[in-house]
Amino acid sequence: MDFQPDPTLEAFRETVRAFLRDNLPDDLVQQTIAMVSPRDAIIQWQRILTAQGWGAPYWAKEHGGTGWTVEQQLVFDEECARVGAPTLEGFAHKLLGPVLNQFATPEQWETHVPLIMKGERHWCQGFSEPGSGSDLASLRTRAELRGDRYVVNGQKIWTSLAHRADWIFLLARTNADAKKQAGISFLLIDMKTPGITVRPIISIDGAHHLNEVFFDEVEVPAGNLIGEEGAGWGITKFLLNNEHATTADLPVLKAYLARMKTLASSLKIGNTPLVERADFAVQIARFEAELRAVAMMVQRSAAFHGDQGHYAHALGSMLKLRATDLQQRMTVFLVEMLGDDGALVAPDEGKGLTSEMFFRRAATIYGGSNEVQRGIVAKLMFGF
Amino acid sequence: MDFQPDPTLEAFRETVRAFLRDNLPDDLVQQTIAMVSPRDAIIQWQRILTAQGWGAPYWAKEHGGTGWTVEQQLVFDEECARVGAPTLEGFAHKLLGPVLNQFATPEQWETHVPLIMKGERHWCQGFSEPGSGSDLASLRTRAELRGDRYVVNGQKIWTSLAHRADWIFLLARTNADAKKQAGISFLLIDMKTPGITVRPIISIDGAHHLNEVFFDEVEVPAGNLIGEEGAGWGITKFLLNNEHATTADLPVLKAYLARMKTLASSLKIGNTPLVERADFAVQIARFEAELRAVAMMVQRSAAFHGDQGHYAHALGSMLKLRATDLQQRMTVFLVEMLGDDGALVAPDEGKGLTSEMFFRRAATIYGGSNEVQRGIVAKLMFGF
Amino acid sequence: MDFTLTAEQQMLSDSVARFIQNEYDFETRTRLVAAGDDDAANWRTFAENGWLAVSSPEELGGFGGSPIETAIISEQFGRGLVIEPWLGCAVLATQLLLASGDTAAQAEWMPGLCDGSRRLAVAWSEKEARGVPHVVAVRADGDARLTGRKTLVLGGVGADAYLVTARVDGEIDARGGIGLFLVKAGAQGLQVTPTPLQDGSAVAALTLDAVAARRLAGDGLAALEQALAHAVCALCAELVGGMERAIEISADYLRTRQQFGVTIGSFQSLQHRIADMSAEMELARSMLFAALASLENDDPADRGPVLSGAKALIVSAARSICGQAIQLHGGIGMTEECAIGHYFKRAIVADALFGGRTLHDAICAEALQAELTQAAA
Amino acid sequence: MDFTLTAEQQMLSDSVARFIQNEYDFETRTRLVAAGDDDAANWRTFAENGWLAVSSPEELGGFGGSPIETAIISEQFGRGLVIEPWLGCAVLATQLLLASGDTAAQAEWMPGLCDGSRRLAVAWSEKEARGVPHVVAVRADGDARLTGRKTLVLGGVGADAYLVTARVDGEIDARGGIGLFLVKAGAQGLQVTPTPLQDGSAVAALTLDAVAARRLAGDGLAALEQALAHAVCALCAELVGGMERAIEISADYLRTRQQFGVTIGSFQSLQHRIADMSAEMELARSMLFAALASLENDDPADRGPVLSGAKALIVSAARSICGQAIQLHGGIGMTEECAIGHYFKRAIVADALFGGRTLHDAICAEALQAELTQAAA
Repeated sequence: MDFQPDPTLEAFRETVRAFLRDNLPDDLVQQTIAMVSPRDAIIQWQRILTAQGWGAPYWAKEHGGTGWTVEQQLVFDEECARVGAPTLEGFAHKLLGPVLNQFATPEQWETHVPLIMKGERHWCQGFSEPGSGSDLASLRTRAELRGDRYVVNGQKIWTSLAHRADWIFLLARTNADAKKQAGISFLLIDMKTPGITVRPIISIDGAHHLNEVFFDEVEVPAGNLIGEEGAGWGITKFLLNNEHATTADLPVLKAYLARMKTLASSLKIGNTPLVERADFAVQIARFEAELRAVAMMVQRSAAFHGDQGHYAHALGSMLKLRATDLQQRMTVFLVEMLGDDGALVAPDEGKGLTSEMFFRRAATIYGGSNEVQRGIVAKLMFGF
Repeated sequence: MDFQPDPTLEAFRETVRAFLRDNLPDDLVQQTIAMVSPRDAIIQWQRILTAQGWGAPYWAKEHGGTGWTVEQQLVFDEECARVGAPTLEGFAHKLLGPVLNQFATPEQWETHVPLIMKGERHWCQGFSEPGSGSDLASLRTRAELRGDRYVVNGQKIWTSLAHRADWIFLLARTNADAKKQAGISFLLIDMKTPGITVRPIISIDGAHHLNEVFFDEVEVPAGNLIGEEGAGWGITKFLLNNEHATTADLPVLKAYLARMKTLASSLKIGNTPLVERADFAVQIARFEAELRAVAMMVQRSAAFHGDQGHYAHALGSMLKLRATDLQQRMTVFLVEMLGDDGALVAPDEGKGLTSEMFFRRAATIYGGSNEVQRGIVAKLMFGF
Repeated sequence: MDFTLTAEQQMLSDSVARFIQNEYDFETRTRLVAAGDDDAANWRTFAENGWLAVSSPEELGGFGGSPIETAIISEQFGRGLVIEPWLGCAVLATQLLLASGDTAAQAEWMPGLCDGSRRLAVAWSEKEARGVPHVVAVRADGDARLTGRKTLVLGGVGADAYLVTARVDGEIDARGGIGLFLVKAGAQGLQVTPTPLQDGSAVAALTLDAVAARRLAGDGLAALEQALAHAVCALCAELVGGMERAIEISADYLRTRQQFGVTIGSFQSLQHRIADMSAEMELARSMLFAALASLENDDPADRGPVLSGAKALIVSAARSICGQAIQLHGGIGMTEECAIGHYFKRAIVADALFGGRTLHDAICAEALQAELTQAAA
Repeated sequence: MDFTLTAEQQMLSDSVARFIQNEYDFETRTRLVAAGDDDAANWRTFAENGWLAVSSPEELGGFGGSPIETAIISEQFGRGLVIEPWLGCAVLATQLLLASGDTAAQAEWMPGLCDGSRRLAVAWSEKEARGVPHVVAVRADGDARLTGRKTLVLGGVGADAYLVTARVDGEIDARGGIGLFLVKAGAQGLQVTPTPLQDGSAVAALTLDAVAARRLAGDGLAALEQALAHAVCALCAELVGGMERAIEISADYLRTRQQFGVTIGSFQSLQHRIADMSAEMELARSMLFAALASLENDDPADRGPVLSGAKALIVSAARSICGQAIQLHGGIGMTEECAIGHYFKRAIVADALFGGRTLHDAICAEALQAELTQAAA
């Protein structure tokens, strides 16, 4: 164990900074903190990254990735967030990508990955269903093999960005007789296939991120099955296990803190900036301290990358518990800092912060609700 | 609904104050905040109260009590606590007394109550057993009727003040065949009866409040049974239902706040009294505000006195949840305020506060643990 | 003290509850919000039922009720998430007019306020006030012409006139030198900009450029503080109603939603959660009673920290409880079409009204410091 | 950064863990506490295993380890609730002697500290210091004679000498004018009063009446701040070990204790509780790592708020977790003979050592204010 700064990592940070300075077009820089960038911006930015050889910053070299260490990936994300670079297409890079790298046939890989690297194929994730939230394994969407095609019927819900996705990866039941988890398979489907209907869900921040997706006799080539029939549950566990360091959203938490500091200097009561009041300063300072701990917890969790052991897995769940709680408390306080503007849909200051705050209520629900995470921790750590 | 101050209540407060001024001997005034007074002080004080006609301040006139309203009782408690009057023998006055008034035969009542009024019979409560904490109904102490006597065998635990009690009221199983709650009876036993052994339990504040009590072939006259055989569970529910406004310990909470204010003025960092620092002042002010809410919740709960309806009962449980949590947070902060002295067994300042703080950890365990209370609230309010 | 509603109070509570149930269900409310304005018909109903006059003195056309009657109505409105400007017009503006002691203005305006034919709104907040009523940058010149900007004017859209605080003297945060002025809607130099709130209601920002105004008699700041005390209690009552309803809705959901083959209400962790939420709500309700008692009984000088403590505790409880209510709903709780999220929105907005939690904590702390300094002296 | 213990670190950790398991079980510890003193044999064991010299430089007889090695030992000691004055003597006093830069004193004392034959203790705290090292009322006159009172001297019972901060100039809370002095045990005018702590360990209060002392070279306050930084990290490591062990003990209890016919570990609300406790503990451990990283890498001027933030967060976590651990045990957790309450006691005492949570929050807030003021300038 040591906590020496890694000079190669600091050098890497400089490389990323220099790259961003030279290659991030001004018109791509976004002002909002955490929201997903517009599709065009994502495509343009993906092309720039790919041209640099950084088209897959989270993957191993053997899969066409940069081969960066997890620490390097965190530095990359942090520096990108700091200057407001567009987001990457996260479903492809962080969720589906690792699945394809691990489970896809060479043909499947060749079909999808190059398009991801060009930024031309955007994805969404079809897991949740109206009756299957925390109890994901109870899902009921069916995929029936008829000849060389699966015919999919059913409904997905809370499908983020389905309305702008080209393809969906989803879980469907291919064997109605098998026990819950055993009959589930992992399929890739072109969203333009006849029989797919996307219906928007407006969330409490007033925006359209979420959707219902209906499948009515949707025909899918059998070659779009990833892994074996019935292997979907194992693939899903692999995928969700990669997710925790991401759900911490560390770069976003850091952006929240930076925003608090800016607001503390610029906003006033009468002539007094908020920061000069001990009551505001102590609250921001506490967030700063807690964030420092969460950041270190992210590093610790990331250092387990690939380890599927109990402790590594539980630590990911614990990180999710603490980081999402912090996200919610920080955004509520940010809105509180805005004063009168915090009540407004279109404030003079702090535009986007209330949306951000409302949206973060979902952080303790998605990616396995925090109640589910507590159950996982109790089971993995203590056998309950 | 109205919140007008009640002039008769304020007049009553003046009466109590005047009485305390004239009748509380200086040598009975105690300095500690909440601890039970020495036995001698209790006896002496009880005699003074009885001489005044205030020997049973919580009971109806028909039972020899003062017939005070619940509001008057709260005023009486508050004024006594404010000047450091000795505690009453709470088991007799608040728990057993109402049971005797409701369920005892005239002979039983005549046997015990006059001695309570003289201060000469002190009680303890034998409910908990080693295997029966939250699951009280699983108790195993047996009372077997042999002729005109019950023979009691078994063990009680967490028996507060058993080492100085004259008698014990306890629950024992009189019918091994009946279902859990149905076979339980309520017995009064003289602690001098052969076969009773009291063994001290030292609690984490280093003090001896608690005991184990062992019963080995203890013979108890059958006339010491309260109510019918098997009626013990109903009596217990009646008794516990009276307990919540007491577990809030409002006078003690008020004493904590007063102590915080004193310490905030007297303790310093360098030359600066703590109260001049916004960081200390805001924490005390928050406690003061929360205490104001709890005090009103006590009044609301007290106003339901006698009502055995769902909401009244649930409100008592909710009060217990909030008041005990506040007791713990206030005492931890009091110790924090002491600085270096907070670490010491025998501090220069704040003697008794650390004991108080350690002792308060039990507040969320006794009287039905807070987990049990949450279950009660969920069941009574929502049918879960 | 008596915690039981009198027969009249019970009738009042029942009649408002009936209105919410029959004429203000969540779908109806959603349509009102989408239309971007409150409903004139509803305001007429409020007036016809006497709700707008409930806590005004009888000699001015009211029913002579106390803040308790206002709280009873507010609590039910909180359960229904009513977006009409009850708080801004019927409570804050009416109480300010009454507190001002300007009998001419009262004679002119009170009948219309009580019968719902006219509305007054209060323009007191500013960007840098953040809940402190004596932080006032808007200036009044010697001819009572006002210049500056006011924010978060509750009920400010469609009001017939505005009660405006303006500085006649002193620095931005001086306690002295503040007057209360009446500005007619449509006055030259007055610009009223509707600014929708997160919770679906509409308030206004006012830009004033040498707007002609009439100064009201009396101490403007003292009158405003008195009116704000009433408004804080009404808002707290509204939030208590909102929390209570959010808990009821969540309990219903726990009873029906199935996961893992059982209703999720059978999970102990969720049972205990909703029990804790209920306990927190009942503590908040107790705090509301303490605030009402203080409003009725205490000197204005003494009740400041009581009301600040109530505002801080009740808004914090509302944010916490309504946030957890979303969590108990899972994904569906995150949607605009589900009622539960809107209770959370109202709790968030409530923090911004009349000063946030941090300010009110600070007011309590300063009062404590003053008390102990005085005791030591 | 590397979170994996090296082979040497693993051996060190294992050897301390073995000592706790074999020679320091809870019953043994209880006997030590009852005897009212720590065990000289244990101190010899610490010395023989090299633990007392682990983070001292090799040229002074140490093993040249970093604060990480100190933290590894502290964590295991925290699991075992060790009452020997490890923190006061082996960490705080040794680091203060090293930081002082007084090579003569180092040459005289380091060998004895490393081989356990002698002990130094640090007398820096005073009634009105409350964790602020530059609040010093004890005075040194021109002949280096010290007068005043020091509190909470960790390892002060049985120490061979004391490192004492005293004021040579200035007001009680002036940053300048503080010297570091060496006072021999038994010196005339020195009164050492053992003062037992809540957690069973024994510290001392020192009363000094014109006690002869030798002033050490160097900036006494800077050296003390450096040593306190080490001590805070060691205390934090100890608390992380304590929390971890308290959670393990609680989990064992949940697995065995029966109520309602089942083990209480089958209740979801308790499962979720212990999961939350674990998450809070792992966050505290992460914070410890951040503190150690800052101690290793940052300028003394920069690490103040990092260490203060760590002290505040980790002590708060320890109080919360160990308090809940008592709750999970029910009545038995309230007894002196059950180990679990003693973890809570240590967490309570830990808040009083080196300044409480409120002070450290304030230090962080002041640093933030300085940072933002500087950025604005």
